[in-house]
Amino acid sequence: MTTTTNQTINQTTDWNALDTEAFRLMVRAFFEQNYPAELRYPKTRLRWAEIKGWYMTLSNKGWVAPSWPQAHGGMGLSPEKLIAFIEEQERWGVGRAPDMGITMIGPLLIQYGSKEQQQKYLPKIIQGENIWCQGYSEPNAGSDLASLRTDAVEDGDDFIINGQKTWTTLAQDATHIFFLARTDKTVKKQEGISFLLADFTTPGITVRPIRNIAGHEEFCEVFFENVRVPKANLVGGLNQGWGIAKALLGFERIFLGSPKQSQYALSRVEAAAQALGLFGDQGFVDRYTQLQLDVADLSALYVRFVEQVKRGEKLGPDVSMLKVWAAETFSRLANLLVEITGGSGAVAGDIEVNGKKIDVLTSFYNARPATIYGGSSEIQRNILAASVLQLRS
Amino acid sequence: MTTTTNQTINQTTDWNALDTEAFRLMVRAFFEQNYPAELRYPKTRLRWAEIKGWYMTLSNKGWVAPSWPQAHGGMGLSPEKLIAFIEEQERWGVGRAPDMGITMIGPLLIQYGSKEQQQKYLPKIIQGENIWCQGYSEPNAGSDLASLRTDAVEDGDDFIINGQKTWTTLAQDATHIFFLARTDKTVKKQEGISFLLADFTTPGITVRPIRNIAGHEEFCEVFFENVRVPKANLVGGLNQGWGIAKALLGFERIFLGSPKQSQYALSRVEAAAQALGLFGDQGFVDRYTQLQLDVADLSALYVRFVEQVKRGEKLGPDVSMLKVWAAETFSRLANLLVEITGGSGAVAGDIEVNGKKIDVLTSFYNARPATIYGGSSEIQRNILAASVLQLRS
Amino acid sequence: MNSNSDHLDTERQDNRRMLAESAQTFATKASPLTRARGLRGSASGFDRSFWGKLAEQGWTGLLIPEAFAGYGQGFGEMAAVVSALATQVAPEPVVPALVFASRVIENTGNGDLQQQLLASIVVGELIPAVAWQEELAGLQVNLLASAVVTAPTNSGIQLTGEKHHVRPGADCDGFIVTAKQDNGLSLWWVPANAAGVKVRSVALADGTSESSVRFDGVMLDSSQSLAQGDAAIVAFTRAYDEALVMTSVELLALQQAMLNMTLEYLRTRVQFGKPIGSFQALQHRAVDLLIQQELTSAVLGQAITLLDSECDPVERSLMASRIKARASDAGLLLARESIQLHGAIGFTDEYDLGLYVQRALVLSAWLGNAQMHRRRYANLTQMNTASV
Amino acid sequence: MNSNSDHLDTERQDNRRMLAESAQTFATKASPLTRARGLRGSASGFDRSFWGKLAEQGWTGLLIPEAFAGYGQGFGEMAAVVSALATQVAPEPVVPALVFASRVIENTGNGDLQQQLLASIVVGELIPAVAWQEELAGLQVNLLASAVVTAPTNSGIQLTGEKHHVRPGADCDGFIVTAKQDNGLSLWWVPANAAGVKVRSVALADGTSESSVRFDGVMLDSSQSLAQGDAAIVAFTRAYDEALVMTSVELLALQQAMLNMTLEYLRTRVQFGKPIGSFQALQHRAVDLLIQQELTSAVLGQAITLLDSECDPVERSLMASRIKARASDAGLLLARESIQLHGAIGFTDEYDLGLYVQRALVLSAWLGNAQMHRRRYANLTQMNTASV
Repeated sequence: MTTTTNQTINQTTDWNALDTEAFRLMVRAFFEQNYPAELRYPKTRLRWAEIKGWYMTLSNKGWVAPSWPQAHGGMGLSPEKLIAFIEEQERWGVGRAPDMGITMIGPLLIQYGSKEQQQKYLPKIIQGENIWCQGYSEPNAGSDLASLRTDAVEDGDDFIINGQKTWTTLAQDATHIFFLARTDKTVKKQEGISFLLADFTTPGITVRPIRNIAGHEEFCEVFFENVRVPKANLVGGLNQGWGIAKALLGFERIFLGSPKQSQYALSRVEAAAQALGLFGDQGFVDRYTQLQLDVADLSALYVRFVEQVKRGEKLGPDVSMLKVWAAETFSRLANLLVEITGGSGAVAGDIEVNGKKIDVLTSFYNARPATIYGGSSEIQRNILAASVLQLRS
Repeated sequence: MTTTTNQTINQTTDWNALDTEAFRLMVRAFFEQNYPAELRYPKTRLRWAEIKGWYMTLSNKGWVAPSWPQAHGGMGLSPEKLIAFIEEQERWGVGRAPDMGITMIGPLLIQYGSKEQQQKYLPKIIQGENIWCQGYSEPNAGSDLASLRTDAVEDGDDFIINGQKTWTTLAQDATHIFFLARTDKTVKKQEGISFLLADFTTPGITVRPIRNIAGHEEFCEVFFENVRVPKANLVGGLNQGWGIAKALLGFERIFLGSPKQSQYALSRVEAAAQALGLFGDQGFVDRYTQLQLDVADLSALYVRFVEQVKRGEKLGPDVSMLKVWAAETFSRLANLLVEITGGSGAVAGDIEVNGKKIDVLTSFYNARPATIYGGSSEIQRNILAASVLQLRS
Repeated sequence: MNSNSDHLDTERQDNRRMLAESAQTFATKASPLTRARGLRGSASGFDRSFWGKLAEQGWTGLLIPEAFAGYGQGFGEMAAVVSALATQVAPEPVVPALVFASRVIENTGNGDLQQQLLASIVVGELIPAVAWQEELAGLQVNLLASAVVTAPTNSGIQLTGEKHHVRPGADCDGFIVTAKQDNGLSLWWVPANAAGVKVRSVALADGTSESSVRFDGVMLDSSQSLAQGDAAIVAFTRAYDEALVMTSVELLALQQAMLNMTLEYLRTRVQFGKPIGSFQALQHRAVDLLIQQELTSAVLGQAITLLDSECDPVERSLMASRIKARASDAGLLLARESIQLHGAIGFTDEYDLGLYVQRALVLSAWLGNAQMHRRRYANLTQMNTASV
Repeated sequence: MNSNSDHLDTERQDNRRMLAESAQTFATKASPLTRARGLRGSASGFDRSFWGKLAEQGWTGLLIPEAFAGYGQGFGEMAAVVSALATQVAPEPVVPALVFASRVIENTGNGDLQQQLLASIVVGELIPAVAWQEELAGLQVNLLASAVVTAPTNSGIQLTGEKHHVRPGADCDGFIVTAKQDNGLSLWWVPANAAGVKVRSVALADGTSESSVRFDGVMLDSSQSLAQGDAAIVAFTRAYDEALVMTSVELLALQQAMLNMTLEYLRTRVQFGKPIGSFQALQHRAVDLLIQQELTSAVLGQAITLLDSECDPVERSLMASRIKARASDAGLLLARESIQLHGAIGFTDEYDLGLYVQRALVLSAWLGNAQMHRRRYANLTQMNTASV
């Protein structure tokens, strides 16, 4: 890996000085020229083996951490530039790498980590040597995350960890995990939680992939059995974990409400309908148009929040409405796709509709976690009711 | 009023000995020959002045109290016969008279009333001399009926009543009211309630009609200001009111879930669609068919509960699902009617669609209370969740 | 398209904000809900003297260019006024007369007539209406005229036929009539008192009225012609689309008023020992109303910006139908659900919620309801032409 | 119509209850969910030896008249068996072979062929399938054949074309093929191993398969003809409608299984210190699922009674499409909402909910989904004829 030289060069470029449109076109051209065609618009999350090449391409270019400060090897993009960067990724159908290092633990260490932690971990994220995953959820702590039970007991210079994490995205590809553990059982449940880091080579850690009903293994269980984690791996102070984890909820939340997933599903419905000759069927056209406008109006709402971020304003709890509408619009589109393909609506894999290949059930399956992960539609509605509508429970 | 002779004759007829089909045809013929044509399918509740003639016709025939025992001047119908009787009313569009005397207080006095109360009140209900209304709801006791505040304080041989009832159906046409009042404030709220009767000529009672947004006055407020009600008007024991009121929830509850209102709205949609030539519009036909099947399937569910009643079984809390589906199907039909009539969908009163008269907003307005009164859809869902699904709050 | 609002200069943004505030202050004071309530079912359904106050505020000429003695403001400014009045359920035909009719006139080419009509509108003397809609046929909006035709006679041109859903339904001074002519559509100015004009007023749910207007061989001369052929279609379609967006402004204001009343009720109404707004099922339904309101608001922001910019007519029509569809559906949903979440009280006439509900019924239907505008959107997408 | 069940004599009602109980006992024991899980994606997707057990139970001949060595039971009895197996997600093609195909054969007139096929079905040796569906075109179900035609040749009759969505998709012994002929529809029996038959198996969501079957000039002789013309339409339509109702029986069983699992989860899963089933928003959604399940159940009761009575063919088709529409929509709704109410666990393969969800996906699509059956219902209502 000979990335260092390149990075040093790029770290000095002031991307924010560029006109946003010029920046956008530059990024677009790079994606179009360099992103592997066969990986465009992946139907499921890509595995590290598939996307590693692209990660390293970005790393070599110095573009792998667009949001990080240049001092740490990032591009130091302003919110406006960062949004353009991500919009161009979505536009070209660039797949998500296992990006917890870039989007989550990196920024967190930059803000709360010690110098030693920063020096130890950040370069290896940039270089693609360490792949991180996030250990928050547990079997009995899903929507109610604060009730987590994974135990961290002090023992000399270490914590001894026992417990289980679940729904850990792509843990089977990770080298490290950042996670929440209970370090004090005597206080209110949010107050006894610490934020820790662990290397997967530490004895006592087991990773078990979970197969989903679509037949994919995007998520894992991670088991900790008497795992020794050095106290040096504590981030931001004992029992401060809950606040730190919450602080990570930055403006990236709007991407949970991006219209891209719905737009892609709409394009699948359109393709199927064209192949089936349904645009002459008023019954179909009525329903298609309604969903088409649901997607268009989702985009308008999305733009409103994006503008807010661009103006440098913080996102409020109202951004939750974006995720609710995005996920549920996507789900309605997936239902329509199943419906119009009739008997083929239950076929696994691609179907051929009058010569056109369409994967019907991918949207149906993808729509299921869309309303569950990242805060289920129910949790988002709770947030909106309490924090926006001032309706107290 | 020369009703007595007829009644005596009819009271001896054993209607239940007739074949149900023969009974049905007999009832049908009577309705068709005697019910005033101009009152068929009334759009709103009929006032006493409008329906009195019909009430007296039934009274003279001995048919005004189909469910009461013959000993009290009723027809003594079995559930099966009673359902046939009511179905024929619905089939012919026979309007509801102010019928709280027949359907509510009559059966209640027969079951819980004293001999004196029965003798004093029942004949006058049969003869159309007393018109009753029901005073349950209060401004602060709607869905939460048990929190009612109307006060009944013992004073010698009387109770002195102070308080206010609301949503009292057609109180402006009534001569008497049966109502719930608090007789003990020191116990749990359901346990301190008594069931009382009052004559509207008693000093201190004021009735004020409430106009609804459709411009009608179906409901009233009833104010009690130091009203003296004799203790003889207490039904079923002091502080026993809650149990008595609940006991009134008999199998008549299924009529809250009758498909007739939806069937009528469907016929309005059909008429409008015919006039507008919409049966060649696949978009309309798709939505029409879906609602048509919602109504048809409602009927199937209704029949299932009717069969249960006919077999002499008690209705369980699951009957609530009938009311939810009936009211919400009706509401969806009302929405469709507004939608297909376009610019005319906001016109007050009848509109003429290519020569055909259609009252669009009547269904829209009627659909509003349908999901509120008689236990709102939300309360019905609470009941179903708790008592059928065993989901505890 | 959506970024124009970013580039609005700060001064204009400030002015717009001040206008919105002063419009709201005026409307709240001069048009309390009791006024709206009292005018329901009255002869004209609105108050001509109040119209004079609107003229005093300069709002009757707000959109009209300075060349016609108006104030030459944009739709962003007009929206501020429209929204404030809608919040008070003011029954005056602001959008029908000052947007729809006024903009048709402004978009057409008859200089003398145009000048004269616009000048009278600015000072508040003239309340015009557009008479364009004919017998309902199917779920499409049809901007072309067919029933009303003009036939040259010895003495001039004759107008015959009937128009429906004309707002204001009474106390209106004249009509812009769409008519079929050999060369396509034509637009005519017909004073309300012209011989052969018969106005039949029809009561609407909100206590205002619309009218069906018969033209029985009304004699016209060329001085009454506003536009012919393609020019007529372009002028009419543009004004129609602008009226759709401004009607959506009213619908959003109604949505907000209904949601606010409902939230207030949910927070304060106690049943089973706690505010009913603490019940999760009701909370989630309120959230769904919020989402619809905010979708309306987000799309409306883009639509107003578009109206104030140079844009492709088809793009404008697509946006106008799109926002009218969303605003109408959301308006009706808010209306139904607000009543449901209130329970019985929400259905009573004396409670103010009904004022908003009834107005929402009227405005969601006016100029074509949600379903009709989704179909127009679909047709425009397929045809990609501005002619319908 | 609906009152027939009242008049079922008590003995038959008792027998039916006993059959339902014994079928459920058998299914639970002989076909645990682990069996269904293990067979997913296997060569045939089901277990031929289990078919033998069904034959031992007498269920392969349950519907077949005694004249054909069957047990001559009604659809009420068949429903008890179908439901019990569906509850266990048994992958065997009971409805495709023992209702759809078997009833086509029974409804047709070729005595020898009929006798021979039915006898083999009764003993569990023959698993037939109906090959009728062609390339999808629009949202209608089309019971008439077009792609497959028979042409008389020197040596006999030739069958050419392709059929889709044939269940079972593998390990099937022969096909009843609908074909277009001069005199309308014709029905043919084609053994799976006949020359020119090419079966392409397609994996379905639930781990079973369907097939696309090509007939490349398959030679037929008249002994393979099951029915021609109107008789073919009548026989086929009736069996199709019966299969719709019995598929709805399966869908109801799946709905009940999903709702039960979901309720159990809601009662026991604790978050925020209480069972999630105590949250009102989730309670109300569970109630909506209950209502859909009970609507399915109520209509299904009427539909089964109708199948077991003499009735007008159009009435039967209307009822069959009506129940398939309700059962399919409710099945999909239950599937989606059950996953949602479970949260992440509901989406995992190792949790049993997915077995029901995937089967519901397959059965709601099979023989036409809800939307297609609503359209068939509308067409039948308008045409009032039994031919489609």
